Amino acid sequence: MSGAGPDRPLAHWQHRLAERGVDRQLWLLVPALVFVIALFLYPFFYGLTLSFQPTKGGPLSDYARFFSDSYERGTIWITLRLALPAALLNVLAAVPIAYRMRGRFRGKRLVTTLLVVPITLGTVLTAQGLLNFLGPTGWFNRILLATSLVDEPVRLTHNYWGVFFSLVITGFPFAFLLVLSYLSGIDPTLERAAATLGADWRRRFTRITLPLLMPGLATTFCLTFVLAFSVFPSAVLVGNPAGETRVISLAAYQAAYEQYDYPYASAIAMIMGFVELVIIAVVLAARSRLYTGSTGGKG
Amino acid sequence: MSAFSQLRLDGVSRRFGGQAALTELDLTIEAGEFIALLGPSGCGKSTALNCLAGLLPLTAGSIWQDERRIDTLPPERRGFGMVFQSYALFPHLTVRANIAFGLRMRRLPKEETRRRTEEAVRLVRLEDHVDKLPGQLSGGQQQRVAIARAVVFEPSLVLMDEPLSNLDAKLRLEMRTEIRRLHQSLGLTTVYVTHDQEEALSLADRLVVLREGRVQQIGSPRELHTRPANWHVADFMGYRNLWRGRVAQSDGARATVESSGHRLLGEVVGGLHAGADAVVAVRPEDIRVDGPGETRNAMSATVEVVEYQGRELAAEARTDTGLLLHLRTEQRIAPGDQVKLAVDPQRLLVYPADASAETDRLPHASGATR
Amino acid sequence: MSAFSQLRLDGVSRRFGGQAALTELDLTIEAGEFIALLGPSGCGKSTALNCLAGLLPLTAGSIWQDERRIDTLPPERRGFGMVFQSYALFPHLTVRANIAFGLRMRRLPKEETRRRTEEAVRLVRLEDHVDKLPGQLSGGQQQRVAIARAVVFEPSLVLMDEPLSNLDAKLRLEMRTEIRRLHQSLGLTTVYVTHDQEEALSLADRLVVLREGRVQQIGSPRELHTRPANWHVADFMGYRNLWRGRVAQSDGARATVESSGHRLLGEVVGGLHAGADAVVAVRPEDIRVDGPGETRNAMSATVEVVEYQGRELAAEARTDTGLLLHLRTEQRIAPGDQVKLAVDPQRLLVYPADASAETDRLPHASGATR
Amino acid sequence: MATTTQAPPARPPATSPDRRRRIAARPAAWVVWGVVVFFFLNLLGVVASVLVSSFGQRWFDTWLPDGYTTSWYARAWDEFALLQVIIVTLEVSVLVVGLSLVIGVPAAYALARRSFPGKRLIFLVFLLPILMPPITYGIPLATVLYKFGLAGHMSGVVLANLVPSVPFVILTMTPFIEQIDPRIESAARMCGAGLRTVFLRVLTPLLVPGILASAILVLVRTVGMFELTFLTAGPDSQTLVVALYYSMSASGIRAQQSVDAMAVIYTSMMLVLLVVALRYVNPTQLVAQVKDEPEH
Amino acid sequence: VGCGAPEAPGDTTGDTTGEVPQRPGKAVTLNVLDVAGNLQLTQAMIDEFVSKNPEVISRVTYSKAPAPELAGKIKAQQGADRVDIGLVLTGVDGLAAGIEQGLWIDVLPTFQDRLGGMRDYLAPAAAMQQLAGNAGVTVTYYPSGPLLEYLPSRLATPPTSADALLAWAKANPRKFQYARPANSGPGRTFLMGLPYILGDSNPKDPTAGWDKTWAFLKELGQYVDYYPSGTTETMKNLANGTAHLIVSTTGWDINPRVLGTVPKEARITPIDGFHWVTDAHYAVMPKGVSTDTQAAVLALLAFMLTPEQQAKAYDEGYFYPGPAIKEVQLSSAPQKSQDAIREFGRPEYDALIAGNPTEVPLDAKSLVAAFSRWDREIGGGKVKQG
Ligand SMILES: Nc1ncnc2c1ncn2[C@@H]1O[C@H](COP(=O)(O)OP(=O)(O)OP(=O)(O)O)[C@@H](O)[C@H]1O
Ligand SMILES: Nc1ncnc2c1ncn2[C@@H]1O[C@H](COP(=O)(O)OP(=O)(O)OP(=O)(O)O)[C@@H](O)[C@H]1O
Ligand SMILES: NCCCCNCCCN
Ligand SMILES: [Mg+2]
Ligand SMILES: [Mg+2]
Repeated sequence: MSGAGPDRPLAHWQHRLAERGVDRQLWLLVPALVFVIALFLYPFFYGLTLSFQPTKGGPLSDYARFFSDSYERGTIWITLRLALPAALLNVLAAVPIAYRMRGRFRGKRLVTTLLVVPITLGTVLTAQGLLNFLGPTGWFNRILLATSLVDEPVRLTHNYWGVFFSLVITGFPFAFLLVLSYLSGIDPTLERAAATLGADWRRRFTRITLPLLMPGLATTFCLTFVLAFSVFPSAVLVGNPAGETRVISLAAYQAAYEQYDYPYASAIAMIMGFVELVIIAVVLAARSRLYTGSTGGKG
Repeated sequence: MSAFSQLRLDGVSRRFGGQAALTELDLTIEAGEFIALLGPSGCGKSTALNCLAGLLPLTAGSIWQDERRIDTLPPERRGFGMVFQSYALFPHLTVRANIAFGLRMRRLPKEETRRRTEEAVRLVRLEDHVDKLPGQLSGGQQQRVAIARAVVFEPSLVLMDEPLSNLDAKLRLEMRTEIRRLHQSLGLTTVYVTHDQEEALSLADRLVVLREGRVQQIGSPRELHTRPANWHVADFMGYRNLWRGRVAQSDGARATVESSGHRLLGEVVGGLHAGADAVVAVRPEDIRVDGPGETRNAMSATVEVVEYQGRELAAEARTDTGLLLHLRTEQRIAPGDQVKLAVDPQRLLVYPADASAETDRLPHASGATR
Repeated sequence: MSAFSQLRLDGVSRRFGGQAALTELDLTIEAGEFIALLGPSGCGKSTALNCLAGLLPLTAGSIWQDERRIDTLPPERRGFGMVFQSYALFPHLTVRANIAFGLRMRRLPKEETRRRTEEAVRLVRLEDHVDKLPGQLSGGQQQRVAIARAVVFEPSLVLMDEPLSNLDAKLRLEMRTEIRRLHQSLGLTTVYVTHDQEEALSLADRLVVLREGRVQQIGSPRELHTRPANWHVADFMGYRNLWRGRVAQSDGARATVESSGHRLLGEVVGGLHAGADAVVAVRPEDIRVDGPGETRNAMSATVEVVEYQGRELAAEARTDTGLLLHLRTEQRIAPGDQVKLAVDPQRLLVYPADASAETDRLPHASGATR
Repeated sequence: MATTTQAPPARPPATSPDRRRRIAARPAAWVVWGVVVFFFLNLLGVVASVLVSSFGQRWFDTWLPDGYTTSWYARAWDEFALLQVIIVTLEVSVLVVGLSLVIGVPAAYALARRSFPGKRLIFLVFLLPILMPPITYGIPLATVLYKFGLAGHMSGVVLANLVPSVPFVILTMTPFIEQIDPRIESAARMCGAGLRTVFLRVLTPLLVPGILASAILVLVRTVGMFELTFLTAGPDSQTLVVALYYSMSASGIRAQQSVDAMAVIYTSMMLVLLVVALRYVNPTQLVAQVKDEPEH
Repeated sequence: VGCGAPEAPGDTTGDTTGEVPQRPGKAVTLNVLDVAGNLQLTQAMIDEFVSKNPEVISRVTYSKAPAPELAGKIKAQQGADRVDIGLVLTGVDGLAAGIEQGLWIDVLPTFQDRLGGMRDYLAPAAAMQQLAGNAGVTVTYYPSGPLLEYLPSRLATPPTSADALLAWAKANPRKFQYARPANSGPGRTFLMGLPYILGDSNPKDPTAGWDKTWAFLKELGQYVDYYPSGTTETMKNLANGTAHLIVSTTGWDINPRVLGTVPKEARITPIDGFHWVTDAHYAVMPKGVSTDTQAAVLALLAFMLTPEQQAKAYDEGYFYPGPAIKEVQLSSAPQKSQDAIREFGRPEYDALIAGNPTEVPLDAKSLVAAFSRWDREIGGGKVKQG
């Protein structure tokens, strides 16, 4: 211990660490870290090593195989084309609706519950529902035909749109729930202060609420994006899995479970994780430059 | 935004659930006036201000700006500036950006925004802190940001909710002067909530005293100071010595009040006839400590507590009849001293006793002061 | 929790990034003392309190409770109570539950918790609001909850950060009395941050004046009031009239200071020899308004501004040599009046001028007061 | 207080603050609600078409099925011994949600409140399990769990599902914790509350909306997590999703309606869990309720 | 159910390598995993065995799962030396995957003598058994397809040859459907059957020997709207009129009509010159199960391969006909089966089965290659078209 010498005692070593942010509160990380290290890191590195041990060729040949084959490589773009717009839409649509849901009004709880309930649908029911409802003989097309809006059923399933809708149905409530909760943590007094400074609702929103909500939105986007990026069953069920919705997880799935080529599947999955990581790193880097402190609501 | 010549509150009321926080406030504010809302904690001052700002919908009544009804307008269309009791600074914006916010909303030219923001920063002495976030400021610094933010766009009406409560005496005095100066030089109209009577007295043209959501008195500082409308206002305005008695004689303007042995002459406020129950109110600083010879309007007492307060002493003395009196004096007295305490009849106010529970709690001459 | 006989701060310092908020605070607090930390906004008062509480790690120095080093203990193990400047009430708990929190943490018996909570509620006059949430209270009510919460578990040391700043004068006086009473009857040790000198003077046994993170003076209220250690402290302690001059004569204890024409006699604080630059400090209430005949230690001046402040007037008068003086008087003067302003030599303090930029900003006798 | 006063008739009544708000934001509100209603109508169609189909005897090219039956449910119930499966699913999801909160929230707290060397690396470690598809680590994970005798029954299923759930909780909770004023915690500690108590008595109630949101999301993900559950489950610890995926994609013949019925059962179970959750906690609850605009 | 102390699953205890006794030392708990939908046909057999032989199998548990993940699950258990699945019922795909990864115990020739029923396999079932090498035991068999299915109300005269099919599809664009072969029994049967119908050079070599087939599929693909990801969907489309002609098999013809998901009046037609591409379900034992369990499973399989038990495989036409061994009459099947087959079965099947050659499906490697090529060139080709 640095103790009290004859001169000015130095700060205790605990304080010096604390100044750098290291103190006993970091113990809180330990259970989660131990857990992840014990149950995830080993299996993950196993998978990672596996991806460098292809059934034939050098360590990187499975990666090379993926990138040299346009049918495989194309899955990255196909997946991004689905996941990015869907995640963006989910987050962006959640914001105004959640914004409307602040304050109190009659029926608020009902509307909230209704908006959250689709979260329970699950991919299978959503897929079946989309096929039934939007299919060529489904109610949607029947209504369009009956009202003569179209003279031939509209193709909304077994293509890009089917998967997109399913990503929206399963992803939106998810985004909404998070955004709504993040929003409830922002002190409404701040908006009122902005109002007295002459900000109309629009600018109150863009200048005050939105910036304070941004960190939460970034996280929400990341999570929705990850979910959308790993879209699998719906890409098969309501999409066109050999063609325009052959997403990257399908490629990995086929490698693993149809061709039983686990090293290749691991390589594809690693590529998949890496692409996600790049997008998320961009978003989180942007997030770390935002204000992320107290937003008053709870203090 | 729009200047006006008169702002009229007409029966403005606000309830929270079952509880009335503000009841039928009628008040006309002339352009350029400086109004202070004064009253004990929880009396409805902030509520009144919030109603005026448009942040709380009224539960009854209306607000008129000249001939235009404005209580239906949202806050941003009223164009008033406001300093919040809790500051309500934007936590993600720097001091500079917080202050510039109102100007930005008005889309002033960049250069002007910059200039006026700098000016306001100087006004509140925060030159060294412009780039900090609110979370990095001390309490008083935050309060100063809130003030600068509210006045920088020169609103037609400025609402201030205890804007100086977290500042030290010196700075408070300086800011007080600045606020008064701003008010005059920019031709603002100001409604100012404070719990500090001295602040209210020195700043405002007119004071509104609230109690339990109801207006007790509206008047000039001098009126409030010398002639509180009832004993509650007197109590609030610093008449710390209050006791009950019975009117022995009254000519309408002056009355002699008797309470267990003492007979004191004072000014009547409100109607009082002989035999009525009365409440007597005297400020500590209006009690003179005289030599033992003095007898006019005087009581003999024993000094109990003496507190050093700079040049003056604050003391408590108990009269022979058991009444505890607060006084302030420059004389060097000490606990145990026998003194005569005298009050000028103009400084001793006599009120009718109302039938409130609070009245019952006041001491009769023989009882402990609250 | 653990009582102690002495608390020693030894070179306690705290920096934020590059900026020093508190520099080498040395202070020994005896058990049972009431210490007030005083100083301008942003001087480091809250920082000092937070360091003592354990909420901010020190960047240098140490804190000792008797022979035990406590600056490494987390706040909850120090057993101190604290009133936060921003209240920091638990928004999800009712007033009652907020106040009872500390008792619950100590696992007192249910019955005792209830009883002591009720007592604290009565103490802060919130009987009617016990079941409200903090968001439903007025600012002053919130502050009172914060006070009750901090003292209810009778901590060995209570830290209060401007606990009365949002209360009205009457309630503030009452709460002040209560705090003092609590301090004594519970045998607490209290460190109290305030910007209100009067509050500090009347409550504390010792005052600590900070400026820019450094201790300026530690002393009894009377010392602080009558003998501020330097002109900055004098400034802060209400010596509003400050101007520069040159020492004409000095005998070590008294000096005559000359500044453009006037020669005034005063008490020397700190060493001063003839010819040195000096700063003169006088309180507004120590300036007497005398008839034009008076000449000893007097200046003739013209009244410029008069402000009504209850029994007294606050006025500004400009001397013939151009110096603007603040004064308080009971005499009825009016703008334009010619007066003689006199100061007792014991009330006029003479300080060595230090080489700060602030000193340069002080008026020479011929200049406008700040 | 004096007697209650009645507003004299001459006083203009206060306009309904309700209407005022709507006027102020009319076009935007209109669009928003319009979109919401359209979304709901279609969603209703999606859900109803599955629901109707699951009760339909035969449903070919018509608006509604030819006849109605509950036999699809009865079959599914028997074929998969669904009672047991549902009980297991409930137990697993409750355990996973509970444990992941207990492990995840403290870590989220440390990440939200502290900045310390190595924070980015730790963040990455927590991010990976969410990013990586279970294909990469599922089999080795199951092997590890089998090795320690944990897989093959519920503990394995719970542990495996915690792998993505704990990081998920950490990621969702971090912004919530950032929002809370640290002075509130300071106040609690000054009242003598240790870190644990601060968590239980102060933070948890304030974090309720966040905890609820992330609990619901973890729940949804857990109930829907096929791979990890399948790989680690024993015969007595299969969850509903395994049965659902089987009915949907196993080789062999299966009526469309029976898949629909399974999907409805799956969704109903989630719905029950959700409604129970929402009954006890309101996701929109503002802790500083009254700072919110008052109810009109 | 606690999750604390794991109760040791039945099979992990005990010897896994030694001599396999005739009967288990003590009754075992048998965990059965079905990845082929085979339990629909065989669960009644297993249940009967267990009730008759409690001293062999004291308790049986069933789990069902999609086939592809099977190998992973077994690998995980074997990697940890704790295999608790005693019996896997699988189709050709799961079987082959396991063989390639070396997951299964070689039942043959070691235990040949314990499985007397294997001597009575139908000829095509015996051919299917060849495919299993030494690892699996064929428990049910059906000739499968390819067949075309249609509703006479929508399509009076279906095409009956490959050319006619192409012409019809061209004339009725988007009305012909088959599901993605990798996900669909009828789909893959159609794919593997085409080389025989078209007379390709080597029907067993999709890479080099299927020129006509690929060309045909490509041309046909122009008139196909999309390829559903499962047979169920094609059936639904047939029923609701979105498709007028789909690919089917015997089981997919009968069972959906029994279930009511396809109108009863639907008809089938063979394509001229077709060969049956047969299909079967297998029983396999993962390596690492105890010798006691092996003994129990062997006893069970012997029981399942008796004619009385095989008769249960008629089911409701799910795998029509179903039995893998000779001389199993419908009349000895449960009454429910008999009723269903009598109402929804087709008399013409007997002749079709007798009158057309049978072929075993492709081996696993070739099949994966065929799927992969189909995905890229046929399924994936749809994107570029628009
Ligand atoms: N987190 C922080 N980051 C940077 N600077 C800070 C931070 N907290 C406080 N400061 C600065 O440290 C100085 C001392 O702050 P402190 O809160 O102690 O002042 P104070 O004496 O309590 O003032 P007041 O009376 O206005 O509350 C101020 O200048 C303030 O801006
Ligand atoms: N949202 C609310 N719900 C219920 N009661 C409330 C609410 N807001 C304020 N009140 C009550 O209304 C009364 C008036 O509150 P207000 O804030 O106007 O007081 P104030 O005069 O500003 O007091 P202070 O000087 O302490 O700030 C108080 O008794 C308060 O408890
Ligand atoms: N055909 C087998 C379907 C198995 C479903 N796997 C689901 C993977 C989800 N990521
Ligand atoms: Mg207030
Ligand atoms: Mg402070």
